[in-house]
Amino acid sequence: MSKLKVAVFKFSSCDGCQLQFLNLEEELIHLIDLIDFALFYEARTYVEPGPYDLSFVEGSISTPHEVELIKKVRDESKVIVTVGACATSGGIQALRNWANVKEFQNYVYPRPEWIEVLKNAEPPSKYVNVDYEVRGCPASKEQLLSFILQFMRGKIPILPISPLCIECKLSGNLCVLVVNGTPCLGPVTMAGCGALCPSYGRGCYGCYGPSVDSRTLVLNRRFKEMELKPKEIQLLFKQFAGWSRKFREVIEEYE
Amino acid sequence: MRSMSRAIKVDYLSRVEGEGNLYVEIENNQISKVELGIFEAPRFFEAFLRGRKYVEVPDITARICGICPVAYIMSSSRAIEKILGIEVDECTDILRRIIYLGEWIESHLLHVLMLHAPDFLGHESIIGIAKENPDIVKKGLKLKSWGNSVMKVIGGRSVHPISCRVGGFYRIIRKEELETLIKHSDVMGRYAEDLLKWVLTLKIPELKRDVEYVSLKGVNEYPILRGRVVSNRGLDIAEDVFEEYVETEQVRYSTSLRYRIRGRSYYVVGPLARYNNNYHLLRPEVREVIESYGYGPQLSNSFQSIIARAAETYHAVLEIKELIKKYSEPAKPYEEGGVMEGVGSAITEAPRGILYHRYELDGKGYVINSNIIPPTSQNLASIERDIIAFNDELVKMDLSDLQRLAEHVVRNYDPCISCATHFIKVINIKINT
Amino acid sequence: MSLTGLYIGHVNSLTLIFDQLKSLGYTVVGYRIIDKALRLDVLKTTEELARDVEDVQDPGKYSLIPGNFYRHGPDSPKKFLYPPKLLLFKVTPKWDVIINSEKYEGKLAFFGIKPCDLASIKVLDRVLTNVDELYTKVRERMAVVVENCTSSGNTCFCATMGTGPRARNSFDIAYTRLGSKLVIEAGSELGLRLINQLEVEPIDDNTYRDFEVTIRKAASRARANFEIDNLPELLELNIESKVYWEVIERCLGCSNCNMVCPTCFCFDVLDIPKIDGSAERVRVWDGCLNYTYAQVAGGHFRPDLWARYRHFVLHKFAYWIKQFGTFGCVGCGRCITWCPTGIDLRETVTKVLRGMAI
Amino acid sequence: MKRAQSKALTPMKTTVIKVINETWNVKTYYSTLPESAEIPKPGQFNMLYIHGVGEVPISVSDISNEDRVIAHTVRFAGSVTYAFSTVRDGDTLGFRGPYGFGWPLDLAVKKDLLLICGGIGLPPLRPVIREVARNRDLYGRLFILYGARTPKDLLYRHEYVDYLSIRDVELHLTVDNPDIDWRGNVGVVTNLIKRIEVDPSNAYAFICGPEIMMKYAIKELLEKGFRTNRIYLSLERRMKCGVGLCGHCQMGPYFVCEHGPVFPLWFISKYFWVDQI
Ligand SMILES: Cc1cc2nc3c(=O)[nH]c(=O)nc-3n(C[C@H](O)[C@H](O)[C@H](O)COP(=O)(O)OP(=O)(O)OC[C@H]3O[C@@H](n4cnc5c(N)ncnc54)[C@H](O)[C@@H]3O)c2cc1C
Ligand code: SF4
Ligand code: SF4
Ligand code: SF4
Repeated sequence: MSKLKVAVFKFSSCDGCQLQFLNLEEELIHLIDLIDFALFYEARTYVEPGPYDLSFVEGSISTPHEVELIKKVRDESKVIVTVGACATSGGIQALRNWANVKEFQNYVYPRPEWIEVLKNAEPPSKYVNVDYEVRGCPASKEQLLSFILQFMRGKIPILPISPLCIECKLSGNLCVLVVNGTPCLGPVTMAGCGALCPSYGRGCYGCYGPSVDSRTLVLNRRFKEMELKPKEIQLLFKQFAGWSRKFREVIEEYE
Repeated sequence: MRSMSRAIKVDYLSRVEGEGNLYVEIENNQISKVELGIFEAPRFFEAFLRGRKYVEVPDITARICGICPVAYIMSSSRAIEKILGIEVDECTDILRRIIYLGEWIESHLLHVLMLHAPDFLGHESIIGIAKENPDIVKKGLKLKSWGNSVMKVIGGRSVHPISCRVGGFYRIIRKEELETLIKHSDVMGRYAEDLLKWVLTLKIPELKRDVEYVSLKGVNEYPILRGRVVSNRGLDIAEDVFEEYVETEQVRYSTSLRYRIRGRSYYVVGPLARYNNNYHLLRPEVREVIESYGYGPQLSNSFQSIIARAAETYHAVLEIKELIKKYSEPAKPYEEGGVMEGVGSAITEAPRGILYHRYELDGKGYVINSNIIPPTSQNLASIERDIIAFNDELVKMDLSDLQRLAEHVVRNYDPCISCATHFIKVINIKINT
Repeated sequence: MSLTGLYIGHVNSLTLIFDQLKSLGYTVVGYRIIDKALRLDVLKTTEELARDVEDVQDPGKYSLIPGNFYRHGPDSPKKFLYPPKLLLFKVTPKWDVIINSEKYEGKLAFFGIKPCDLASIKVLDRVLTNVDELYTKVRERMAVVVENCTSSGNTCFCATMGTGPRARNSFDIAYTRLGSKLVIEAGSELGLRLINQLEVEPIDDNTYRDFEVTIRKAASRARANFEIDNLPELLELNIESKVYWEVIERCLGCSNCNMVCPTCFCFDVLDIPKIDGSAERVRVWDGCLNYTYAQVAGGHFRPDLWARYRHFVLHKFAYWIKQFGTFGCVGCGRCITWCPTGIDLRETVTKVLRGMAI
Repeated sequence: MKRAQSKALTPMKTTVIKVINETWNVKTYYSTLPESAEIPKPGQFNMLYIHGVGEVPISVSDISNEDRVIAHTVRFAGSVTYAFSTVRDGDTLGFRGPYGFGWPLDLAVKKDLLLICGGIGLPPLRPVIREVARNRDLYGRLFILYGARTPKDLLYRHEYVDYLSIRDVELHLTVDNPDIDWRGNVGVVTNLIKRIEVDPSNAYAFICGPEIMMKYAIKELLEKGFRTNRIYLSLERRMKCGVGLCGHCQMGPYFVCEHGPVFPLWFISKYFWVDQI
């Protein structure tokens, strides 16, 4: 069987997600026997031209140049997998989407007129058809590996889509919400990290974005009962996956 | 007649963190133009930090860079702690140093082995080295993975750790959790020593250029979390006044700012600077190896940065082991501090060099203003100057060699473009074609 | 069933029982304080057992305060008998199926668990004995030392479910702490053997009266506003109740209730391909409140949360009887305490019944 | 309700000996039954496992007692079934089963048989057709009503001649969306029930298909005068174990895997009509 031809593309992002491929370390040696990283700027100089069997896309689309590029990536890829919060919901840079871009540009740039950015930072799925998502900020390296291994077996890869609370209990964590009254986004956030934050005694900040059937408005009501201030509730949802539809529903209540 | 002018353009710099390009133009046997272009999209961090609560800042700024998130967490936490009047206790400080050193190991290994070494050996990626010398690659990857475990044990995960916060950590990290790391530390020490020795045998190009090396100055230990800002040309200032001593500069072809010492010139930050300014603070075991290979307290060119990185890696492994022994669980996981308005700034040593953060908070603990000066942007101008210093060799080379060498020079600095571009006053440019 | 009737001894002799269990080779599991809660954990000495605390449980809230009687935390015996994650088997690249056999080792003793916890084991017995290998094996050589509840918590309703606050059977030892006095009885050969090492005497009138009043008082608080007679029929007759719609206005669909329930047994199976070409199958807890629970390729049997919540309630109080001849609920109240929004199962059931205007 | 013993979730091995392309998204896999497995009865199902991919419940779609060869017909519907598209002859599969109760053929002796199937509902009934063909005199008339979405989705097309050669048989096909070559019925399969002339007091109806289709079919049958103990249906739910343990397949108090998948209507009717039960 010929090796899977894999590409790793980067858009507006911190590089953390693609770094996770390199963080596979020991598995990496075996992995490159199974797949061929045909394009991976961070890791190698040589670039094999497309088409690619599997393209991993990190980052959100935030400039006109990136819009063109993602379309090209689509044309060259049989399967596109968006990786990480940036690529699945816009990521941290999508926080600017609520703001007045003009004002942002003036605040940040001495020469705002040179700036060529889109009003919104959006996930690639806004512009092209995306086949799969791997969530998280960053995506977990275990999930990335699992995705590849499942894909290679001819399976439609399955990653968990249920709420984090299930994982939290499976890991034996103490619920920070019930015990400490700490606001936690776990009940509305997609599992996948192993409930890291609660295991370190803090509430989940939602970096995996909404779970399937995520009931953010119910959690919002709960937070109000806990006498959190509107601004605090808003900031909780307005983090790394804030631009996802479900989290937005709460954020916009307070805009 | 053929034109005497030629140019190379590297559209996507590979084996660097982030997206940049390089343009070198040669006219009449003289390099007439070197442009290290950064076309990474601006991400407006300073703009959306306004209005965020101070506790969120470390988590948010961590997302500027997935390769050195701990550096962002530490610089921002320390800057904010200054405003809130928090002094963390010794145990917390030890934990911070351990996780930070873990990041050094992880980041240095990434660069030394995966990004940089291929240049010295004529490979296009680590795969080439793996074929030639599987042993060193195996050891290197084990080390990198150990660095990641150090971060994982303390931080929950290595990219964007979740346990660190302003004032300390979200929960007490148990001594026995750390002790799981000690098990392998002796082996890791040996691997790191082997890696350093291997690096010391690499054929390292000559390059003479007079540069100012800026780093923190350690007092009793090799600097990481704090220290005065010093240079080999007599700079010696407190972190709080750093901004007054540097001036910013813009170029049209880059989305990243550049920095120079006010009234002087460009400078270099990073492992090389740290090494040159603090050699005596490296662990004796490390210095011994270095000296047995004929190197000493001063490394003179940017190609030798790989030595500094390997030396720091070995140092970090030894240091982590000591620190874990010294660690005892603190009484409480973090200091609360009093919320008040004010300005605070801090510098820590990111793997790529000094990382400056300044924040202004209002009375309720929300950010009003901020400024972040990441290491890579401070190095950009020097990278170009290094290439120009190679003028005589470069002009004689054919295009592909020229390109290879020029790229090698860029990679000497382990530029992290994600960091460089996040920040204030970015200019977007059209790339020369 | 009690083999001895009630005896009295001194609370200090609990340590003796504990130590005997250890010396008989049991891995002893009991409640200990970890972080800010009582957790079921393997204990080396009685020192590790939680003491001088009380758990305050309310819908969606849990805390520990100084006190001298406690009930439980988020864990239940299920954690040890039917673990949250269990490797079923591995398949090598060459297709050899390697069954995970290490899982059957050891003798387990629960020490100081409460009558509702014991009741949950009895429920699991019906569901899993001779069906789940691990469970069956561990259960065969398991000991239970149960502590009767002298004070019930705010989310307890064992008295309604008939499972507490006093354990009636299926224990090796049952004891009750009354100040420094220990009221104790044995329910098995092992229990006799354990008591045999203590200094005990038959219970006297006064102590018995004290005991009886204490238990009765605890029972009077551990009640829900419904009775279990005819409960299965009544719930099924009102299967279309709109109360389920109302409840889910507060429900997050997070499955915490399923996870902390000491009898919820549903599981999912994960397939984990390995880089060396082998593969693992791992069993993990799943719950009926979870969206994917009844989802199938190209369809969904319970897409709406009210239907999943209804299934939870009906399974516990109606279907379970038909399936296993017992209720699926033991009245421990964990699902009420550990629900992040504090949904009260007792209230739901009461409301559904009231909706029938009987 | 009685609980079966020993419910090991570890598979036995079986080798695929023949793969037949049925339609664009359905294939049939013939394999030898593992030695220790019982021969499945029509309507029973097995759990098939692909190495590292996952396990799915699949009905047995053909049974040959003599050489212990059985068939499974799989539609590529989701994650695991999709991976079946790459399974070839010679491949090893994991096998557990047979599970559940099959069709009550013993009750149907001397009675007319009405088979109503939609889509991937035909495979579990195919062994019934085979059984009637083999023991023709045991049963009354045989009606096969089968509907698919499009003519391209009709399963076992090459076998219809065989079906028609069975004595006293009626085969009625229908599709939702015809193509230009289609000359048969158009519309849902339940429409066909009206046309069948059968004495409900001397017949059994076996239904298998999407739940919504089964509901309409049942309504037709009841209107025709079928009693609820003469209507049997095969239910489908999410399944992870196949042995009444994982809980997913519950419909009301019934574990579809263990107490079904074939149920007489009267037995489940209390729950069957309840929305999202
Ligand atoms: C008793 C029974 C007999 C069946 N017989 C056949 C048959 O002969 N041919 C055929 O093609 N299909 C049959 N199915 C349906 C088949 O099992 C599903 O299409 C298959 O499980 C889908 O799995 P998936 O991984 O491809 O889908 P996904 O949607 O990716 O499902 C993931 C997992 O959920 C479970 N699951 C999802 N859908 C179903 C479902 N419909 N039924 C049970 N579990 C499900 C499985 O455990 C599956 O592995 C039968 C189902 C049942 C219950
Ligand atoms: S999702 Fe998070 S980790 Fe990944 S690239 Fe974006 S900011 Fe970095
Ligand atoms: S800590 Fe958060 S994720 Fe965990 S159970 Fe509680 S609410 Fe859910
Ligand atoms: S617990 Fe939440 S915020 Fe923390 S790592 Fe997991 S998904 Fe991200």
